[in-house]
Amino acid sequence: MMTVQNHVTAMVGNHAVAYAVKQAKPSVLAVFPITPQTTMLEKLAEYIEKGELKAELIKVEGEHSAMAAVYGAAVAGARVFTATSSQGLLYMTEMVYWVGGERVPIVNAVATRAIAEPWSIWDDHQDFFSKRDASWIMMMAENVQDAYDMTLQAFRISEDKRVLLPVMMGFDGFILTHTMERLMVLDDEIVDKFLPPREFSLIDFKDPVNVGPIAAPDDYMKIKYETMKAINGSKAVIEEISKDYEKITGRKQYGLVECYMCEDAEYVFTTSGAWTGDAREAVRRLRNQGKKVGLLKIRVIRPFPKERIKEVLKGVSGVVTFDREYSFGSGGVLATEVKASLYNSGIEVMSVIAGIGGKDVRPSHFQRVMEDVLNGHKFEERWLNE
Amino acid sequence: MKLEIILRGRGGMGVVTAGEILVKAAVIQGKYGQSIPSYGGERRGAPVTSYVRLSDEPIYIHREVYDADVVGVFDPSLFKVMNPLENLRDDGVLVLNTKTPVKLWKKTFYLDAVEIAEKLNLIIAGWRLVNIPMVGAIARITGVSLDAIHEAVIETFGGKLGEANAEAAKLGYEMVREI
Amino acid sequence: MIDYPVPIGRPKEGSAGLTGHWRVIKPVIHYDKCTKCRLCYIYCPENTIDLLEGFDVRIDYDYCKGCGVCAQVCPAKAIEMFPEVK
Amino acid sequence: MSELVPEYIRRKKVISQQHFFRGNAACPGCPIPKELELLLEVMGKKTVLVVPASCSTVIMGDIHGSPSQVPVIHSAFAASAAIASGISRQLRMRGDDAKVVVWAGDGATGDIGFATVSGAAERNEDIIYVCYDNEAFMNTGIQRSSLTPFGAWTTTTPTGKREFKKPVPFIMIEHKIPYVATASIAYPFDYQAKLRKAKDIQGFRYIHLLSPCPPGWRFDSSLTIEVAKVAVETGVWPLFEVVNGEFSLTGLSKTLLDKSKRKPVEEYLKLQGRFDKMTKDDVRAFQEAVDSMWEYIKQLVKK
Repeated sequence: MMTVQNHVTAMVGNHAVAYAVKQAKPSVLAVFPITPQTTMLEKLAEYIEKGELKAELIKVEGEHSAMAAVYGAAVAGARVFTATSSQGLLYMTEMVYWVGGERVPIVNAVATRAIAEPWSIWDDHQDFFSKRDASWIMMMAENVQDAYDMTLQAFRISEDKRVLLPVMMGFDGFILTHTMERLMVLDDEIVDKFLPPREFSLIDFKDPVNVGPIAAPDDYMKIKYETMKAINGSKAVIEEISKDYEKITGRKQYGLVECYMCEDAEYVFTTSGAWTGDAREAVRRLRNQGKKVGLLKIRVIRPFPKERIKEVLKGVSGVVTFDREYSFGSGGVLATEVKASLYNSGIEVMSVIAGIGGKDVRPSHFQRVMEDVLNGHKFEERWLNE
Repeated sequence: MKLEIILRGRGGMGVVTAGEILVKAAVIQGKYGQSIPSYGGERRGAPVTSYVRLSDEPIYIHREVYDADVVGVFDPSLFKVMNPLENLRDDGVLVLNTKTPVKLWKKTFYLDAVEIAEKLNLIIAGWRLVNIPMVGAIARITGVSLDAIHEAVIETFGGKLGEANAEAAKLGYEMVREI
Repeated sequence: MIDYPVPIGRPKEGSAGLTGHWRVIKPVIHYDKCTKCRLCYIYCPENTIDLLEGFDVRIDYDYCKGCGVCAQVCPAKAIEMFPEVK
Repeated sequence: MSELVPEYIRRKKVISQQHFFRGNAACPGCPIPKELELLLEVMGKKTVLVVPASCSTVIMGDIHGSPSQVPVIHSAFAASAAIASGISRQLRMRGDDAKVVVWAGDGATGDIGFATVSGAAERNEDIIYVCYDNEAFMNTGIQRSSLTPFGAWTTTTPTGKREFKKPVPFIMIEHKIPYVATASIAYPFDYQAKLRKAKDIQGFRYIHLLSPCPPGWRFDSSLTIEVAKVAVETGVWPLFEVVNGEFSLTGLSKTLLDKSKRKPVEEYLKLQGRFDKMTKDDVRAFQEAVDSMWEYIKQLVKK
């Protein structure tokens, strides 16, 4: 084992992400405050005012402009960062698609939160998953450490010449943004090596180009075909960067998915986000009772790791997906996509919808659902709303 | 060690900060910690809760504490508006900030954190800052080292305020008594 | 050169093709009446009038869309509009 | 056709330079290419244009070629002032003294993008914002905007607009930005002088340029310059600039404070088919609105 140069501290999620951003040395940030992201913005403003981060922080008048401003800066060659949540993410939606279409490297941290109406400031994943078709790479953090690690990896992935796509990092509102946990942070020099300065600009006065003009139908579809290839190709890059990061931290990283106690499992939970930890706890307790259960954490939502899912779930009898968002008129998003990934495999997929709008979910909820399944109570879709 | 703690007070008392200092202290001691504030549209004066986990092993769970080993009540008047002892285990410990000690649980500890705050002039906008003396008291009961608390407090507040609060933690640590 | 996976346009005369084909009426300069005031050059909305040495002007018929502004602004009435015969 | 050009003319060398290439997709008689030509002549090659959804989106060409010889960053309808803010900040970070110019229509400026423009102005972003005002959503086929004048026909005001034009240049003055000016394509040297001044100032600079649209305003394409000129002569479109809060009229408008010097608005209205349906009362109301604007201008001049 190589000597690892990092040190242990404790931070809340918002500050851990802000710290990673500081270490990534972006030159332009544009952020508009929204609960529960706000304390991250405040921390970033503090870093800049104290001179710890040399960057322009554009205090825009709304999220649409936040994404627009970082787009402009990214086009001009800046490493950029923005962050939002819920209504803010919806408000910037036009620009989310815009930057995805233009394939500009941008990192957007989304403190996941339910969407109005009715008003809710609490956590679910409806906002984050609503952006799944915008040609962004999308990752979900499990804990504060993950949010820190992912933020640094996100910049690398986004700017990789083989990828060139914006990256959205989701981390659960309040549950991670405001939770303080033990955190290993890397030394600045290590981060500098992992993340060299960005070299790429679309503004060159010797080669003036027209960025994002009209494309006729043939051109347009060709561009989208290339984007499809790039985002699918990014799976390998994400795994590669994850391995690289593992080397500098000495901590196990999981590129696209993580399987926890899957080996001989008969039934497996599938989750994404902070409640993966609660599911982990449930699996531990069930294993202690001799039950053959496991957990599949989907770390990367886009590109959806269908091949890996099929591979790691080979041999299990069934999967219980937990969705914290819902595609109304269809079903839980993970459930639908896991089902599609397992097409023709004979593995049964059961869908649980829970935690919507911050509704309480504890390890015991996971436990109870799994016990029901093991007792033969199968279902297609079940809402934990009692 | 695997401890689950609930801290209860009112918005503006520094309940969340108290939880975070316990976590920082645990990490300084090489352990794991987690502080989850109750989240909502909190307002100054309204009841606030902070959940804390301290452990020798990584903490996976990201939920509130339902079965606490320790409950810290920062303001005795909370008993008039809620049951602060909800979710405290039968063999759990109550730590109470009060001038008039009453045995409200099998294991009840108390200290006069207001007096400590006044003594050290830890008063902001009319509020006596009772949170750090409470941290000291809870550290004593849970076995978190006073040195680690000292370091965490200095790191959090810095400067003169850090020194005063470190002293407050020490006094809380020393003055807490079982009824 | 900027190397980028999403196509980006580069500067080009005639980005919309030979726009002279759009023309239905054509401006013709009567050089005998031209006073070299250059108003047509200044006002031509499409920038299709070239300024030549000696301050003469010349219409670039490849791109002139035949709007008629030049004839309208010419104080000497030296530019006449003729229907295109095609 | 070449026989119409005498041999000695045919042989002569070109001494002028194209700053914005001909043969672009603008309608015949559309002043936008000329307005950009004049702008780029002043601004030079180290300029970035930010163009929101508008006629200019089409004029800027496609992925196979653009008339612009400086970088163009296309923008969503409401985003241009924000995109320009981002570009400007990064140029500052990389120590580049290039200029960022937003080239936006009236809809992107006064309607959907209004909050964005106002936000960038309040932050005093280092950008030049030019609104080329053709007084309606022309690219989508002539729908009214908040900058369409009273009485004007559009496809969404088939009997004439009942509301008055939003006074965006005056609203921008209230933002207390370092530079605000109006211009008209009929007065290219006045327009270029203002661009030159704006170029040398730091902060948010706003230029509002009246840009007649032959199909949208219903006049013959040969009359673009005439219409833009009469707009100034009748006082409908005052030429002014405000440098660090100091207001002054420019060009012909300097002489128009006295109402008797201004041509009646009918002369402007009758040139354009879009005002055909106006009644006598409407024309009177239009005239009164112009006169009251000039009363307001009088106060600004006195300050």
